[in-house]
Order: sequence, then C-alpha cells, then structure tokens
Amino acid sequence: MTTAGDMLGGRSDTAAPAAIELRGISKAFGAVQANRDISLAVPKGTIHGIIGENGAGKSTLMSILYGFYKPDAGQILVGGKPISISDSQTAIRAGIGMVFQHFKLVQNFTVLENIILGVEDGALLRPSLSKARGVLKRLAAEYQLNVDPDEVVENLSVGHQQRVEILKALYRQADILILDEPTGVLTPAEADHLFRILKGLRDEGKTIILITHKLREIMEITDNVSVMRRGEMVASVRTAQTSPEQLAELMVGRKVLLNVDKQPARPQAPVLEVRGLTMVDAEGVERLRGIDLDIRAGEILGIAGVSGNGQTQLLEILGGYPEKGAKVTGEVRMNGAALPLAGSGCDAGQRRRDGVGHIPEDRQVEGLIMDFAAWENVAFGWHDAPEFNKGWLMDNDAIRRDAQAKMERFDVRPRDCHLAARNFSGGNQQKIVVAREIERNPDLLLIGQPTRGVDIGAIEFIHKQIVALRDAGKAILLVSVELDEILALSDRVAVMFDGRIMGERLPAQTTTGELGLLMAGITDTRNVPDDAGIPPGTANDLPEGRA
Amino acid sequence: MTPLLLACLAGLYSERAGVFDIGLEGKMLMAAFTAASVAYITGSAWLGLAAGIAGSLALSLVHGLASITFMGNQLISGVAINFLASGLTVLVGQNAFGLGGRTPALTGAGRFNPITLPGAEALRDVPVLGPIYSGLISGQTILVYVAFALVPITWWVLYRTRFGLRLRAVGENPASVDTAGVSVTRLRYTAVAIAGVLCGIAGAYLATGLSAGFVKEMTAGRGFIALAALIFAKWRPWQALFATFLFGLLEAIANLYPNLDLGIITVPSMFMNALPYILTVVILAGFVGRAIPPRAGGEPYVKER
Amino acid sequence: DPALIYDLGGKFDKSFNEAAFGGAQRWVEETGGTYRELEMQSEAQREQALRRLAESGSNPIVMTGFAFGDVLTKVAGDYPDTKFAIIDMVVEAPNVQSVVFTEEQGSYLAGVMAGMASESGTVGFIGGMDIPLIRKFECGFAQGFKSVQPEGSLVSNYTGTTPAAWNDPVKGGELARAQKSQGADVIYAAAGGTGIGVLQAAADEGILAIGVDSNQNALHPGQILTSMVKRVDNAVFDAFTAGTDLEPGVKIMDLGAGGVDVAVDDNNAELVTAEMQAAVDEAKAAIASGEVTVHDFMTDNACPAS
Amino acid sequence: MDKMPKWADVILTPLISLVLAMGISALVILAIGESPWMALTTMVEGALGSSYGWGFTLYYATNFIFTGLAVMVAYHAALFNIGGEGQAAMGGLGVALVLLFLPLPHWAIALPVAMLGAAAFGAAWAFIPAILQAKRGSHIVITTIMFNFIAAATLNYVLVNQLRPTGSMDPASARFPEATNLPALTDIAAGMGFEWGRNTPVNVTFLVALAACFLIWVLIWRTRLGYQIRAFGKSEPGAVYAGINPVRITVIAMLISGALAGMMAINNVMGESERLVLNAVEGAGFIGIAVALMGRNHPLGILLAALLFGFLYQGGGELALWTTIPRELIIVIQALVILFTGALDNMVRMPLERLFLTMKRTSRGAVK
Ligand SMILES: Nc1ncnc2c1ncn2[C@@H]1O[C@H](COP(=O)(O)OP(=O)(O)OP(=O)(O)O)[C@@H](O)[C@H]1O
Ligand SMILES: Nc1ncnc2c1ncn2[C@@H]1O[C@H](COP(=O)(O)OP(=O)(O)OP(=O)(O)O)[C@@H](O)[C@H]1O
Ligand SMILES: [Mg+2]
Ligand SMILES: [Mg+2]
Repeated sequence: MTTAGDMLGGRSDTAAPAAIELRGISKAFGAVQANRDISLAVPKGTIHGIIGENGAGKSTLMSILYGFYKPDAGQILVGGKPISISDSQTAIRAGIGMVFQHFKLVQNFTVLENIILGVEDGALLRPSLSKARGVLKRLAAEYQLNVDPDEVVENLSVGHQQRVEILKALYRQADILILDEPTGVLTPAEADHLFRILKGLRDEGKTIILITHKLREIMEITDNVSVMRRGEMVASVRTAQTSPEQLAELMVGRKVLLNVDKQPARPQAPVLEVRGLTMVDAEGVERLRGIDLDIRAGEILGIAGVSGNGQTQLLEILGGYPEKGAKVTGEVRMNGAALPLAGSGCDAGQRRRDGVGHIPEDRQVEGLIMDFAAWENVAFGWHDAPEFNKGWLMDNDAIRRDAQAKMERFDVRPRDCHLAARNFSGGNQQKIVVAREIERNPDLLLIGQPTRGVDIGAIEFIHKQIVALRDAGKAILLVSVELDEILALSDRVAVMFDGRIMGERLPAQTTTGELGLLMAGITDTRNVPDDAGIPPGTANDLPEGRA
Repeated sequence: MTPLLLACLAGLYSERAGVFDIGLEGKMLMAAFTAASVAYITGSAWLGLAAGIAGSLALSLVHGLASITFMGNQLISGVAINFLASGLTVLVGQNAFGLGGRTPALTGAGRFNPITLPGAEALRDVPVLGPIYSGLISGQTILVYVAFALVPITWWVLYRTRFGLRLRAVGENPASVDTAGVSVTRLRYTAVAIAGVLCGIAGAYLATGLSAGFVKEMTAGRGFIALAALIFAKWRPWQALFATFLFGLLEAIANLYPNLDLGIITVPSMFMNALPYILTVVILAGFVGRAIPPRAGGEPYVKER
Repeated sequence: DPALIYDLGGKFDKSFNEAAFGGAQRWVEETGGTYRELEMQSEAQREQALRRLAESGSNPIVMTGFAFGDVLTKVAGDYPDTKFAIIDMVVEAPNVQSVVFTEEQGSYLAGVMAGMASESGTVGFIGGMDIPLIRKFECGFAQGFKSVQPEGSLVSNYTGTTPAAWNDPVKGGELARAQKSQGADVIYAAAGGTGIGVLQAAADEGILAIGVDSNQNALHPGQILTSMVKRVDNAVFDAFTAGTDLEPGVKIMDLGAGGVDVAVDDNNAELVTAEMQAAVDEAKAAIASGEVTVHDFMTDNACPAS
Repeated sequence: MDKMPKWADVILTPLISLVLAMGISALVILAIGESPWMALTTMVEGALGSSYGWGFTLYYATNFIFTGLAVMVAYHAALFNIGGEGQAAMGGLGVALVLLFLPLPHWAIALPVAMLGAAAFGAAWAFIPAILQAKRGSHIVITTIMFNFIAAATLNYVLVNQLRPTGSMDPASARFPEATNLPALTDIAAGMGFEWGRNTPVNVTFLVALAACFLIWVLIWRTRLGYQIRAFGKSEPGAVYAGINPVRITVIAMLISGALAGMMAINNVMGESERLVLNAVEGAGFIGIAVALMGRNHPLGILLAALLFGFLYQGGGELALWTTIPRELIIVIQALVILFTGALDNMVRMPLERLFLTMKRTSRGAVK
C-alpha cells in the first residue's frame, strides 16, 4: 500500500513529519460506507483542498479527524505521532480546530458564550468571559475578524457566524484548521477576505484543510488537493500541476461540461410583473422595501445576492406563502391578473393552479418530505391535481406511474420510486424536485438555489433542464448565491441587497466584481477591476444580511 | 406550592438540557412512597428524604436510559414512568404493609416538622411585617426553605456557572457541546439526575412534610401542573417561582370560595375545583403567547443515523 | 360460603370498604367460617363479579356501594336462589336485602358535638368527590351544628371532581389549614384517604377534627373530637351471620338500630365534656322520638341548614 | 438500503421488547412472593380460555381501538393528544344526551345517531386545544391534560346536578331506553344458532371499531386529507410550501382524533353500562397512547396492540379477582410494556440492526 504522502510526491520526502496523517481510515453508517480505507498526509504550513461529489465522504472524514465520529478502522498521526482521537476534546488538545459545514453554534447564546463553551477556565463563568473578551479583541485585530462579542448569535449574518466559528478554533489555539465548505454562504468579497486570512494563517505556520465544491477556489488558494469519490480517496495532487477540468473528471468519473451551453433568449409577453412589493415580518423588520420586477415568457431573470437579503421572502410571497404574521403590500400580476398577497387565495396551492411552479431553496425542509417515498414526493404540492385523484381517494397507481416516468427522464438514481426521499443522495433529491416542478410546465417557475451543495455532474444536468424550460417559452425567476451560476444561466441579472433591487445588469456586460459590490450594497461601481474583490479596509465592515 | 415549585425546577433542569419530562408526576409519587416507607421503618424523616431521592433517581435513570442512551421517545418514557410509579407504589406497599398501598401514619421524627425562625415570637407584634415574618415566613419545614432557596441557586447555576452554560447549550444545540469536546450524554444524565433529586425532595415533602404517610396516587396531578407552570415560566427559574405561586394562588382562591356566588348565578364547586385548569388554558392561550421550548428539547441526540 | 365485593375504592380505603372488611373479619373470628372477597377493577367487572360469584355458589353475596345498584337490578333475577345484600342503595328484588344508613343522623350528632366544641363559632366540612352522598353528610352535619349555634358558620370544601379526590391527603391538609385560617376550629372530614390528611393537619394545627365511617379516634388521640361511625361492619356481619336466611327488603340502619353513631372512647374521652355528652344524648332521643327530623339531602337535593 | 428487513422492524422488535417486559414483570411477581407461571396461566385462562374471557377481552380491546386510533390520527399530524380521556368522557355525555332526549325507536337508528353525538362531543372537546395550538401555539400536551381535568369537572356537574334522577344516590344518568340497547355479540351468536360469550359486554361496537380501523387506514393512506395530514406531520415548512394550511390540518386532525376518542363511548356507555356513570372512561384514554405507539401508528398494529391490552386488562382483572395479587400488578405490567415497546425499543433494535448488518455482510461476502 502506498501512503498518501507518496502520491503527493515531492514534499513528503522532506524530513519534517506531516502535520497530520491519516492511514487506512474506514467508516460505515449502517449500510452506507462513507469512508473506505482512506490515507492522506497534509504537510505542515500548507493549505490542503479536498473536493468530491456530494456524499463522497468529505465531511465524514474530517469529522473523524475532529473526533466527532469514531472510525471503524485506521490510524491518525498528528505531527508524526499516532494518537487516538476518541472525542473532540482530544482533537482540540492536539491542536485541531474545525469549522463545520453546518455551524455548531448555540443560536441564543452570545458570541462570547459560544467562544468559551467547552474551554471555560474554572467552574465560574465570569473570569472566563472576561479573559475571552480580551483574547477576542486581540484576535479580531490580528486577523481582521470583527464581531461584537455580546451580540446573540442568531442576530448575526451567516458570514459573521462563520467568523465566530473561526474565532472559536483560534481561541482554542488550533494549529490545524479544518474548514468544511466555508464559502457556500459568503459574498465574493467575504470569501476573498476569508482567503486572505487563511493565507495569513498558513504563513504563520498553521495547517489548513479546506473542503469546497468550487474548483476556482481550489485553484486559487490551495497548495495540494485531494479528490474523493464514493468514500474513497481517488487522487492527491499538487494544485499547480492540475486543472479544473482534470479535477472535475476525477470527481465525477467522467468528462464534465463546466459551462452552460445556451442560445440567446427570445423574450415574449411579460408573465410576472411586480410593483412596489414590501414586506414587514412579524417582528416588525422590513424585509422587502419596494421591489419592482418584470419577467417575460422565454427569459431567465437571475437574482444575485448574499442570502438573507430578502430573496427568501420574495420567493415565499410569489410562491403564495408569506411568513406567518408578515405584512405584505404592493402589487403582483401574473399574465395580467393580480395575485392576492394575503388572505384567502394567497396560498401555495392556488398559486400552483395559477401556473406557478416552485423549486424551493431548501429541498430537505420544504421541497420534499424526507420520510415519504419518492412517488409520494412526486405528487407533493400537486396532490390536488385531477390526474392524481379518483373521487375521494388518491390515485396512487397513477402517481406511481408518473413518478417512475419522471425518474426515468431525469435519471434519478436509484430508479426506485418506493424508496424514501432521505435515502437518495442530495443531487438525486434535487432532481426529484426539479423533475416534479419542471414537468408541470408552469408559466412561471420560481427557483431557489437550484444547485446548492449539489455536485458538478448533477449541476450540469439541472442547468440544462432550466434552459430547456426557458426555450419552451416559460418565465423563470432564478435566485442563487452562486454568482457563477447566475451569470451562466440568466438572461438578465438583478442584485438584491437589504430588501431592495440594487440594480439590473446584462450578464455579458458585467463582472463578478461589479456584482459583488452591488451585493454588498455599493452602487457606485464605476472603477472596479474585473473579478476583483473590494478594497481591503472595507471588507470587515460589510453590512450584515439585514440591518 | 412547595412540591409544585420543586417539581417545576426539576423539570426545568431536565428540559433545559433537552430532555422532556412528563414523568415528574411518577417520580414524585415514587419518592413519596419510598420516603414514607423508610421514614416509617427507621423513624427518621431524613432517612426518608434520602430514600425518596433514591426512589425518584431510580426512575430518572430509567428515563435517562430510554431517552439518552437508547434515544427513545421521551414522551412515551414519561408516560411509562407515570404508570410504573402508580402501580409499583401500591404493589410494593401492599406487599410490605398490607394496607392497600398506604403506609402506616408517621409520627414525631418520622416527619419534617415546622421550624420557628429566630425572633419569630418576638417580632409577632410588629405591625405588618411581624405577622408576615412569624406567620408566613417562619414556621415552615426545612424543605420549604430548601425549595425557595433553590430558585436563586438555580438561577445562579444556570447563568453564572460553567455547568449552567453547558446545560443550556446542550438543550439548544447538543452538537455544539459535542464538538466543543464535552460529553452530551454525561451532561444530560446529570440534568436528569438533578431532576430526580428535586422530584425526590418534592415527593418526600408531600409524604413526610405536608402529610404523614403515603396514600396511593397522592400526587394527584401535581406533576402535570408543574409541567404547565414550567411552560408558563418559559423554562426560567424566577418565572417558575412566579408561575407556581400563581397556581398556588388560584388553588387557594378555589379553596376559599368553594361556591362562588356571583349574584345572578352561583358557580358550582365543580367549576371552582377546575378553575386552576381552566385558568391555565386561558393563560397559555392569552398571556404567555408562544412559549418556545429549548430548541433541542424532546429530541434524542443522534449522531449517526 | 358468603362473599363480599368491594367497590372501586378498594378494600383498604381507610373508610367505607375497610369497615366492610372489618365486619367480615369479625365474622371469621367469631364463627371460624370462610368467605370469598373480590375487589373491583373496572365498571364492566361488576356484573362479571356478581355472576361469577353467584354461579360458583357463594351465598349470600354482599356488595358495598351504590354503584352496584344498577347491575344488581339486572342480575338478581337470574339467580333467584342466591341472596344478595347491597349497602347504600335500594334495589327492589325478592332476593335482595338493601341496607341503607342514615348518615344524616350520625352527621347531625357530629354537628352537635362540633357546635359544642367550637369556640370560634366556625366549623368546617371537607368532602371528597363532590357527589350527593357526601352532600348528605354535609347537610346532616350543618343541621346539627346549627342546632347548637344557630348563628355559627360552616365552611365547606370538596377536594375534587375525579376519583383522585378520595386520595389526596395533601390537598385535604391544605383545605384544613385554609379552613382554619377562616376561623374553623372543628373540621369534619368525609373524604376517604383525603380525610387522613385533614385529620393530620388538624392535629398539627392544634384544632379538632371529626373522623368518618370507621372509628378514627385513635389516629390522633386527644385531637380527634369524635368519629361519625357508619356500621358497615355490622351490616356485613349481620348478613354473613344470617347466611342463606338473609331477609330481603330494605334494612334501615339508623341511629336507633345502631347503624350510625358518634364514637366515644379512651382516645377522645377528655374532649367530650359531660355537657356535650348530654347534648348528644338529648339529640339522639329527639331524633328517636321524631321530635327532630334530620333532613336528608338526597330527597330533594337541597339542604335547609346551608 | 435499510439496516434490517421491514418484518424484523415491525414484528421482531416489538415481540422481543414484549418478551423483555414480560420477563421483568415475572421478576416483579416473584418479588412479591407469587408465582409468575400461575399468574400467566390465570391471565391466559381468564382472558382467552373461554368465549366468556374473550367476550371481555374484546370488549376492552374495543375501547382501546378507539382511543388508540384517536392518538394515531393526531400523531400523524405531529400532535400528541393526551386528551383522549377527557374526549372520551365528553363523548359519553354526547351519547347520553342523544339517547335520553331523542326518541329513537330502534338500536339500528340509535347507533348512528349516538355515534354522531359521541363524535361531536369528543371532537368539540378536542377543538379548543387544537385551535389554541394552531393559532396561539399553546402547547397541546398541556392543554389536553388540562381539558381532561375540566371534562371530569363538567361531567361531574352534569351528572350530579342535571342528569341524575332525583333521589338516586348514584351520580349517574337514568338508564337509556330499552329500545336503544345495543345487541351484544352473544345475542348475535345466539341468532346464528350457537352459544358464545354469554353475559359479556362485547357488543356490535366491536364491529364498528373494526370498521373504524379500516376507514382510518383509508383516510390516512389513501385520501388526500390523509396525505396532507402525514405531510404536515413530517414537516410543517414542507406543508406550507405545498399549500397545506397548518391551521386547517391541525384542527381537522384533532377533530377526527377527538371524534374517535369520543366514539369509545358507544362501547362503554351505550353498549355496556347503558347509562352514563362517572369515570366511565377508566383510563382508556391513556392506554390509547400506549396502544397507538405499540401499534406503530398503523390501524392494524393498533388492532393487535388493543387486543394485547384487552388481554392484559381482562387477564389482570381475573388475576385480581381470583388470587391475592393486587390489581396494581396490571398497571405495572402495562407500564413495562409501554416502556419496553415504546421508549426502550432501540435497546432491542440497535443490536438487531447490527446483527442483520453483519449477516448481510457475511452473506454478501459468501456470494462473492
Ligand atoms: N442518511 C442516509 N441514510 C441511508 N442511506 C443513505 C443516506 N445517505 C445516503 N444514503 C445512500 O447512499 C447512497 C450514496 O449517497 P451519496 O450521498 O454518497 O450519493 P452521491 O454519490 O453523492 O450522489 P449525488 O451525486 O447525487 O449526491 C445514496 O444513493 C443513498 O441510497
Ligand atoms: N450521521 C450520519 N448518519 C448516517 N449516514 C451519514 C451520516 N453522515 C453522513 N452520512 C452518509 O455518509 C455519506 C458521506 O457523507 P458526507 O457528509 O461525509 O459527504 P460529503 O462528502 O461531506 O458530502 P457534501 O458534499 O454533500 O457535504 C453519505 O452517504 C451520507 O448520507
Ligand atoms: Mg450527496
Ligand atoms: Mg459535507
């Protein structure tokens, strides 16, 4: 057996032991083999990228390293010495820190309380808190990681919550920092800022492991990169010696088209007209502040923006289910007829009858009932449809036939409509939702984060379907935090910030840099260089998702 | 209201740690029984108290096993514990004392007797404060003082100590505690055990303080009222004191006016008896609004599906 | 052999059923006979128990509690050769003896004693579940009390509306303390297991209490004024002794027949003054002669004294 | 995909749990100095040994089927209805009012009308907790508990002060008219020419209960409403996205639940006692929770679990009647059954899963 170090060639020949080394790690969850005989060595003072499809086992591997899961087999060496990481306490003591894909913060605790949780000095809180306050101040200055220590976490934007997670690790004096998909929730500027911090940490001699689905980030920041597929480590290479195309192929096991192939749009009559849409939520916070939008048949309007700037509210209102207790005003017309924004007639079922399809932002919470079989999910939301019903009863046979056909056309794997939704991988779950909504042929399709956390192979397929629907003359509203996706799919791009549309651009005539500024609420975008972030000083003080 | 307060605080510890506990009733009942039995056999209320705590703790352990170790349904476990206590107390009691589940009456040192606080007699004649001090504050059993002292103590533990921080965290997001290197299991067991101890004191107080022995089903729904008070208090210690005080007050009013004569109609005693329950519903509906329980409450912490 | 069926409260309810048990035990001691006994577990079992006992040859079959009335009416006819006795309820059938007690009379005497003993002029009554039978106790007590202290006041409470009301000594204690704070210095408890808490609290608080059904004077010697005894034990004993010759019809166990009484023994001798005893005797005589009729709450659901 | 076959999850796990519960019960019986074997044989003999025993077992099971179904329907909407006790009590009131005050000439007419009365009253009693949960977020567990107490008080008041015939000791209503008495199964059997279960209270309601099982199965798994209830129960945000109104589903599910609990009164009030007595429900509402959970919230499972609890009830009753073992033993056994099958089921399931997993692995290995 070769060690992971060998695969990397060069560096492992040096005398210094790897900061961290995994040997033959295996882990199964019940019948799912999440990690199979994985070996990996990460040299000290480097940034190591890990990529792989959804469910390839990246998070599992890192969680094992952090003592969150116990491996079934294998060995871990830190600084060349084998250690047994039985729980996170051991990992922390060994100098490992981890920022999880799904943050592990206590939502109603303050930043300070979250920071000291588990590493309090002594039985009383007061001394720990005041010590932490001091350290936090120092760390904030050193790494430009400002957060208000007394703010309650649930009031922070996701970006700031992530800062808290990083500060947590730094407060624990981590030498090895693991970040699991940290940029999924950040603006380009925030991501840039994060990368600067990571580079700084590396230059201090810390070791960083970075998981991401974005090949651009891998190429930009990592020294080495490892690729996982179906629980196995298929390659570890020097970043400088590879290319995005090669990585994508390693990941999926076949050639992948990284760009969307589409013809120019041929927009027709307007389908959706939104005028002066405002929304004040139950707590009295104004989430939408006068939105005006038009979407014509046969075009895709992309809405870019950091999550939490009102996109969710916009989708929910258009989808017919504004948040409980919210006050919505303004006008929404669909094919010329006004849609009710409150009271009876304003419900998701009615919207569907009016011709609105909706791929929700969160497939697991909204789009699917995870415990329902795939066939039941294919009727979800459309369960009133006449073809699914026989008098009082639901026509389950018809639904199953329909489900089987859709799964066939959308290549959902495994092709078993009796399987519960939770037993499909993320990409296939998303395909079920996309199939259900697109195949109804809606006049207007609302799409929220169509490919969030979905791997490259599935993204390619889903993008094709969206474009096909547009070409069939339907109107599409696409909300995504992925600028690349927005730019690739949209015919027009609107940027949302703090409940407002900051501006509209044509994809061909803008850059990620310009959009990034708009996403941060800066409308003066005259002298922005292509693809660049914003000037350093301002990055820290990006406004939170909502003020 | 003392047993109510103790049970309410017991529920507070458990539920703040994310373990719902509708078995408060059963634990109190079991404690009342073991306390009365041991106090009768040994003639010592203190040994009775210890036995009460032990009895309640045993059921807490069952609850912990079901809801923490085996990740079972916490509500079902609570229901089962209530049944278990209701059956076992009588079964064992009948077997031991042959009185149909009653324990023989306790006398003397077998009970907790009121203590007169220093100066109570002297101050009796001071206007206003005198009667309050000597009549209300002085002359309670030691367990009452314990219960009331537990309110600030609980507050302090919860908000000022490391243990409290972790306890609250584990009820909100156990994964955060786990990834901080602290054992979720141990924390939750501790919380459930504290709940056991407090229910134990409550039950012992019922049987050896407020009355002189055990009678079957003697908790008579107090565990459920404590639960309602806990929700009313939104899982906070001072509010728990206030909530139990309110329930005590409602009951006292119902006791004072068994048939409320409103001039036109006389409210029959049945309704005055049900008044605390009716008002609970009204309060839950009107004043407390949505009481948001600890976020991880009721859910076992499952790491690997 | 005879048989005895206890009502849902159970054999050891420290009150009514337990008194019946005592009567059966006394019969065993005196005659050396054997008997069968059953405890109910659910409503549906009543009929089952009656039939099974009748079919297995038990005779006579004695049951405690009005709740049997309905099924006995249904079942008695099917077993003409078996004799039944039911306590606290009238069932008209040729093979049934119905034993009823004049609790209002006994409670009247208790009321008289309470009236004599009360210095504050306020006495208390604590009932278990709020049902007519217990109202009957309350009403008799009120009349007796008012006969001594016409201007006195009676505080009355019921523990609850579910069967749990019979088993809540803590609430019994609380009610007793609440009544004391309203001035009551003698409290009559007709509340099964709850009553234990009332008697205890009264003893703790240094006021007097009155027990019920069985003689409970010994629970707190010197602190229980008296107990209104309802001689269910005698009824059972008599029925067992009569055996198959049990006489059908209504048997009224009133004051004259020794069915109800107030207990005076060593435990409360000090509390019962000569005057008090005289007043009780006088009341007894008056009731026996018809000079005083104690109103029975059950006849019209109303009580003249409250 | 699954860790173990469905049959193992649905049948083997509860069965082993049941055996464990019985084992501990045996220890308890030993501890109080009695013979577990004798107890078991008495129970089996008394509950299943004769048509007589079966008559009672089925009678109790009928009660539990209704309360179990009630818990189940609410549970599918993620609502924990602990109020079956109060709803069944109010259902009894509904039955009594219908039968006492409407002139109903024949049981075949009286039955559906009384069912309506029972269902309406039970549903009404579930309505307030439902609407409070849906609109104000008042915790349904607490409100339904409170409503149990309030139902007891209400019933007490009505029975003592309104429905009780004057002069009667018994806080119970008058007997229902003879014509409305339901035929017992024994009468039906006699009509068909054989003798079965003489003097047992099981009556046509048992057949109604069986029908209810089937109808509820259809409702939950075959109708649109059932689909909506299940979807809402699994994910409220999902339901909202799909155009399912949470308030509506909460209220409807609780109304059905309350109606089912109320319909239990057909069995005990109309079928057995033929008048309304205090405390007619006798804890069946709480047993329903255990029945539903043991029955995995499926009507077939509920039927089986109800039979089990009917057996425990009748067998336990016989035990208490004819031996010196106190009746509380049955409560202990019930508690253990609930504990092991409901809350500690993973104690059995986890090792079983591991077993099946290794079996699968080794067999797969063998094939290779
Ligand atoms: N939590 C789970 N419980 C049970 N089975 C699961 C679970 N997660 C995944 N599986 C099973 O494991 C298989 C592999 O899942 P995984 O997420 O690795 O797929 P994938 O290769 O990443 O697919 P995709 O690219 O569509 O995300 C799934 O198809 C599913 O059957
Ligand atoms: N706690 C768990 N219990 C059961 N199965 C799990 C658990 N966590 C992960 N899995 C399964 O293990 C496999 C690997 O999951 P993992 O989260 O490591 O993938 P990943 O590479 O991080 O995917 P993603 O890119 O979606 O984050 C998947 O099939 C997943 O469903
Ligand atoms: Mg996946
Ligand atoms: Mg991951």
